[in-house]
Amino acid sequence: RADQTKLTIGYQTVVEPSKVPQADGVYEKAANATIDWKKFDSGADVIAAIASGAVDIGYVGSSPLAAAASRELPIETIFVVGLIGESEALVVRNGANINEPKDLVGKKIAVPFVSTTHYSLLAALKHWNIDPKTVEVLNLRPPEIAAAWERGDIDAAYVWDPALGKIKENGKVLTDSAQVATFGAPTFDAWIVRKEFADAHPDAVKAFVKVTGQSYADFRAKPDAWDAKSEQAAKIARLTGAKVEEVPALLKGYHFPLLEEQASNALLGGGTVKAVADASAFLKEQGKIPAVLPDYSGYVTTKFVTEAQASN
Amino acid sequence: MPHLTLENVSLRYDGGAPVLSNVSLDIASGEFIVIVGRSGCGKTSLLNLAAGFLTPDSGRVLVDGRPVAGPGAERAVVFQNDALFPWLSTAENVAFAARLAGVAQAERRRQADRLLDIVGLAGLGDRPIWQLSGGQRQRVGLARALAADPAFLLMDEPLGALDAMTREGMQDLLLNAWHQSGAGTLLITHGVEEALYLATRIIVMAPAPGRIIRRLDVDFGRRRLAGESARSIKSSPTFVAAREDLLDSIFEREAA
Amino acid sequence: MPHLTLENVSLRYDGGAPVLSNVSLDIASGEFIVIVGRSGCGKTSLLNLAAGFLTPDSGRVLVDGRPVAGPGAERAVVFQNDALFPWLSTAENVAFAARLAGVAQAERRRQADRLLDIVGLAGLGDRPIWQLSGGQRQRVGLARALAADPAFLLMDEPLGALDAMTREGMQDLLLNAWHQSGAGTLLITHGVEEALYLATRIIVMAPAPGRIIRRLDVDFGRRRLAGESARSIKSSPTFVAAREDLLDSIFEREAA
Amino acid sequence: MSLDLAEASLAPSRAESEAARPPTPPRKRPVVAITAGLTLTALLLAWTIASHFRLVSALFLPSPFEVSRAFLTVAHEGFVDATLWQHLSASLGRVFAALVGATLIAVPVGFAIGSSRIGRGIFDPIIEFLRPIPPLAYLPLVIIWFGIGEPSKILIIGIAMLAPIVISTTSGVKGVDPDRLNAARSLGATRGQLLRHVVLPSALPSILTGIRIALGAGWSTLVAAELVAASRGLGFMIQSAAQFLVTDVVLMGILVIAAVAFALEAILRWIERRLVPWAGKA
Amino acid sequence: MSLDLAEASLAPSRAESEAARPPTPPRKRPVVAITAGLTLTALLLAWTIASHFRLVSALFLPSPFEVSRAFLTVAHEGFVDATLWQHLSASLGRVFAALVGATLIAVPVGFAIGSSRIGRGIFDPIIEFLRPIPPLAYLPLVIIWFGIGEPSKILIIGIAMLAPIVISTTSGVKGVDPDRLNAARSLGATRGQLLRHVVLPSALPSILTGIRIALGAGWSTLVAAELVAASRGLGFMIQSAAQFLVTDVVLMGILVIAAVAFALEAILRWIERRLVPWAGKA
Ligand SMILES: Nc1ncnc2c1ncn2[C@@H]1O[C@H](COP(=O)(O)OP(=O)(O)OP(=O)(O)O)[C@@H](O)[C@H]1O
Ligand SMILES: Nc1ncnc2c1ncn2[C@@H]1O[C@H](COP(=O)(O)OP(=O)(O)OP(=O)(O)O)[C@@H](O)[C@H]1O
Ligand SMILES: NCCS(=O)(=O)O
Ligand SMILES: [Mg+2]
Ligand SMILES: [Mg+2]
Repeated sequence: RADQTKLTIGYQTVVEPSKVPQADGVYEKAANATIDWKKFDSGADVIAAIASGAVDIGYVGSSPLAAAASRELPIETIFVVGLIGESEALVVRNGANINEPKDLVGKKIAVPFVSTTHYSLLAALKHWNIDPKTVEVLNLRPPEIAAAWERGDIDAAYVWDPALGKIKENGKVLTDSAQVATFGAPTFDAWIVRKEFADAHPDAVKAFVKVTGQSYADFRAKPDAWDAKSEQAAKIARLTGAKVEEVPALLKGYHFPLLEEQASNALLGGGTVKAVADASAFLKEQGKIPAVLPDYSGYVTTKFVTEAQASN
Repeated sequence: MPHLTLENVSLRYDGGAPVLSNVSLDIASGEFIVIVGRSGCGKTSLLNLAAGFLTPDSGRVLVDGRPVAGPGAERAVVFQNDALFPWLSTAENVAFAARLAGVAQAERRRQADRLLDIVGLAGLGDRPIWQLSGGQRQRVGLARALAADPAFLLMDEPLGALDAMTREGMQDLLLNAWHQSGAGTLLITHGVEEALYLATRIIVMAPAPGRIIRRLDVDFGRRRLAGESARSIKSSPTFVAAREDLLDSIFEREAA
Repeated sequence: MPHLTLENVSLRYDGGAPVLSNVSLDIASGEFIVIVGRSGCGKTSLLNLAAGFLTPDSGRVLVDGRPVAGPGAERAVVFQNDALFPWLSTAENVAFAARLAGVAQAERRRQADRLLDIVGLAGLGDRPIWQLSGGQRQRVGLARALAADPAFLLMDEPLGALDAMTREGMQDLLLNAWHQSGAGTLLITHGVEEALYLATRIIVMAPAPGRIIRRLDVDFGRRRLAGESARSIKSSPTFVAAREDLLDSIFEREAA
Repeated sequence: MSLDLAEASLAPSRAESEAARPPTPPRKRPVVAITAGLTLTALLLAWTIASHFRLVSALFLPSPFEVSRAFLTVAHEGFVDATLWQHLSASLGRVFAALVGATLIAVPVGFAIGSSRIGRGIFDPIIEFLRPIPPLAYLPLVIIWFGIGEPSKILIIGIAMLAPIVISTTSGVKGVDPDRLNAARSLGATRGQLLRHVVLPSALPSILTGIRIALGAGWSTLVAAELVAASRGLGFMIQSAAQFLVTDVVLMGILVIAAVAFALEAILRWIERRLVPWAGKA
Repeated sequence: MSLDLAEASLAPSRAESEAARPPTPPRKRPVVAITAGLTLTALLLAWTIASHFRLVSALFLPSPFEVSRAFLTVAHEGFVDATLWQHLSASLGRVFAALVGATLIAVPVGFAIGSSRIGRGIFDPIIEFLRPIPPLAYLPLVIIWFGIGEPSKILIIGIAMLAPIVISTTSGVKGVDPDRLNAARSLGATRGQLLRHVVLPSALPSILTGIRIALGAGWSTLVAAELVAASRGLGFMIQSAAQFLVTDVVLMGILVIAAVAFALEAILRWIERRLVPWAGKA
């Protein structure tokens, strides 16, 4: 079937509803495409893969998205996964003698660089008036964080599941992204597409958005049906590596917007652009990126959500 | 009769002092010319000019009156360090010129075997050359040079690396090869006895700049070819006297 | 009078064929013994036994009747490849034994300068040895050996790597050093003329297994010390005859 | 520490005499072999004891038994979605693809540098500039430029192989005995014939040595290349195992990597002996 | 491709004559220098044009100007919480710490292997086993054993440095001219004096060469060591920059790494010339 579109999707191990259609092969059917699903440990790796053309659609957090947009990487945000809440948290090791934020000074804190947790950590430190140079911020991917934690190499880590679940076993949460959002630094996850690909295969992208939106709607319709014994939970656990009994709770870590909410002013219709711009400004202030753009609206599009909704 | 002529040649290496200054030399078929002289006096440079590996800064190198432009198969060279090709068998080394000319394998082999026979290495054609002794390798080098049936044979200290006994044997081989091929021969050596024993004419060079300071006709080699023993030649008073005389020229010894 | 004696020594290297078989040799002060023989006949092995670098499988090595166990300062060695220490200056090379003995720097320097003077290298004490010519280096090696004022001087082809002219000069230096120090001297050479010119006694060795096949007393060296010119000695009929005779012994030449 | 002086002083002092003499005397070997055997036994024993009596936790030091079991398990059932054989062939595939590419580029470049002044002018500065940079320093750039797929990994490995082959080829070409060139010229060789009949065979031993060094360098780099976004390969396997703290697989992987490196070196040396038996002899 | 035959046939054919002759004839240099200059200019020009006219996006190929600006910015203001100088000194610090450690271990081990049969028996199998394993293959194991801190990074770099120094030292010690040993012995040297006055100075050039090679190997490994859990260092800097897609800092970092590698090599060569001026001469 040579006429089929070839689509490479980079996903992360975040617990969210679209893992179910992914597991069921729904995307392939809807887009009439052969899909190569690639697992990534963090948004920075997804961005690198998209930059080099190796991945067409990718799952990234707001921080890698802002960094990429600021570097004028030709991408568009096509679907907002949702605001990050308790699903990303800063955990401190039991016995590391960290009881309040200022105890972090001089400690080793691991984060995956560029990711939303990196961003949240920097924002939290700023909120607590802690100079980032006084703590040792280490760049580790989530699986490396889990291993380093087990060995006792790090004192704290700001990360997501499944690594988060592991380190909580002998650590306690100092803060999480829901709280950091109240410090004025909200983070969210989103699906992005390589512009070149979107121009060439708009139908495939539309189908992707539609299936994703449908899965969110399914979950929002009956969140309690996705319990630990459900087949949805089993599928999600298999693709993400999370423990199946924790999946229901993890699904509550986000607020998942429906397809019809996507184009609203709060999200792709305006809020997302502002959020990306804010995030970029913060990254610039932190010296992580050299410049910000005057306008980020070119990196967000409502085209696909609108069309997908229209075709419903 | 073929003549290889150096006419007033001078040479200096890039930017350096003159190495050869106004040297003239003629080699005819049937002659065995031996060059002696102290280290660095320009012997090798002279031979390289004759071979065509170098071009003189002034003066000319002629074969039968025609200037030469580079090496040619009529002037075969035998090198001190044999310069054989270790990736080829002994026979293929000998037949290298034929190989370049595209001669077929079987014919090459026939040619090589004939020459190996001449230099006393019959039956060693299939040996890798790195399994031959130093003396045997020099014979292969000689056979390779003779293979082209050259009009001239140019040899730069071909026996320098051999031990005393092997060397004596090779001297007789050279005499025979020269006698039978009739090639005009130019040989460089540090061995004064070797020079006297082989040459029809000895050329003594002096350094800084390299030049010819003496030409000396001798005939001990012909005595050897006529059947006289090496021992009786080398201990004859004329030989001993010539030897001392030659050493004096080379080292400009003050009579102590 | 010191004697260095090898008594019926035999040697084989691990598992190999015998290299020396039942060799006896005595070196007394004032003697200049020269060993000649074909390559591989065991000359170096013999010298290494005398120096104490090797131990014989049977037989004994004695100094004044007492068996030796290893090298000793009374038996100084001069090596073919000079074996100098390139990280030390010329003077420090000469005074190496003093350095080992903990002699102070200034005293070492005095000693070195005296010896450098003897070997004709006055003023070169501060030179790195890698800026010396081959002949100069051999002189330094000789000076280093003489520095210990040894009873015996053992030399393995010390002039082998030098060119003809330098070599002639060094021969006279060796004669003088031997004459003045009075050390019993053992020298290995491939040069038959060199042997005749220097020796009081020539030892001819033959290979497989290494053994002494001839001992020959000569006195050309004493004639040189008495003032006769090298040239007249080397072209005298007795010298030429002795030379041929010796070559015959070494190569067991069939009279051709 | 004792200085084996007897041994030292027996060694022939001149190069020529080397050929005529038997190899190293056999009488001395046992000492080395026995000590070596004892050392290895002692190490293995210490390892077994330390892990068996749990002096060190299995997390840190699995026993030799556990490591061999890991070998069998991974060989049959696999680890991180691929069997040992699949990991190994992924790694070997990358290294050989890189080797072919690097050789095809580096040998002609080496010839150009070694045999022509123009060639030296063009390529020498490039190679001299690239040579000192650790190939891993390119890693991020190569990822930005070429992505995280196979081409990037092969490219990184290939870059690591380039310099050794170019340098060896160059030195092989430059080191052609001028007498051999002159000999061929006076036997009538044209320039093309010189290159084909003299320069190429003369340089062959150097080229092969360069390839052997390059394989070693490439194998080193492979492990690093697989640290990033691989889904198969020995380097990926041990890295994943380390993240899950499956130390027996880590140790097993290291042993496999060592064995492969050893085998590659041995194979190349064998090829060298076959292809250029004269190397170092004439 | 043209074969510079004239040049080849002028080269002296015997080693001894080398010393007496002037260095390479100067008349030929210009061709190489001019071509080299042209090549470099052409490359720089192509780079400038490609980036200036945005034939390639700045994300992939920042212009030379942007790269130099990145150099100044990072030198003054820093990147990922440290200035260029701090990154550089973190990296250099690791390499030198590893160098000191590796030298302290490797030189005595090399002496033991080279000078005594027992030593060879003990250490040779260990070194021969470790040698072919790419140091990066140890990385996961070292992280499991020693964590992700500085010690692990230094250890990884040190391991990469061990084999070259041991091997060079061994070959230096084994290569001591037996005549020199014999000379010293017949001048009355004891075993200790032999080691100190003959073996050590004889082996010094080899040891220094080993250290030079080791520094190169260490510098290569450093970049990989810093890929994991560093918070400072050149390798960390370029990796972070790549993750933020700050390509100008990536390129700048590669150039700095190249320059440092180049400088280290040059410094070591200078030290060699100073410390062992006789090397290769006698
Ligand atoms: N390629 C070269 N470049 C520069 N100078 C050279 C070169 N070849 C030789 N010379 C110099 O030219 C002079 C003559 O050298 P040549 O090799 O012809 O001497 P020779 O008589 O053959 O010496 P030997 O007896 O040592 O072989 C010497 O001073 C030498 O240093
Ligand atoms: N270390 C060694 N191990 C084994 N065999 C050796 C060793 N040294 C010498 N031989 C052998 O012992 C024999 C005598 O060697 P030796 O070096 O004493 O001869 P030589 O007369 O000095 O030779 P040359 O004139 O070439 O110096 C030779 O056959 C040689 O191959
Ligand atoms: N929560 C998503 C993680 S990252 O894409 O920001 O790395
Ligand atoms: Mg010459
Ligand atoms: Mg000898």
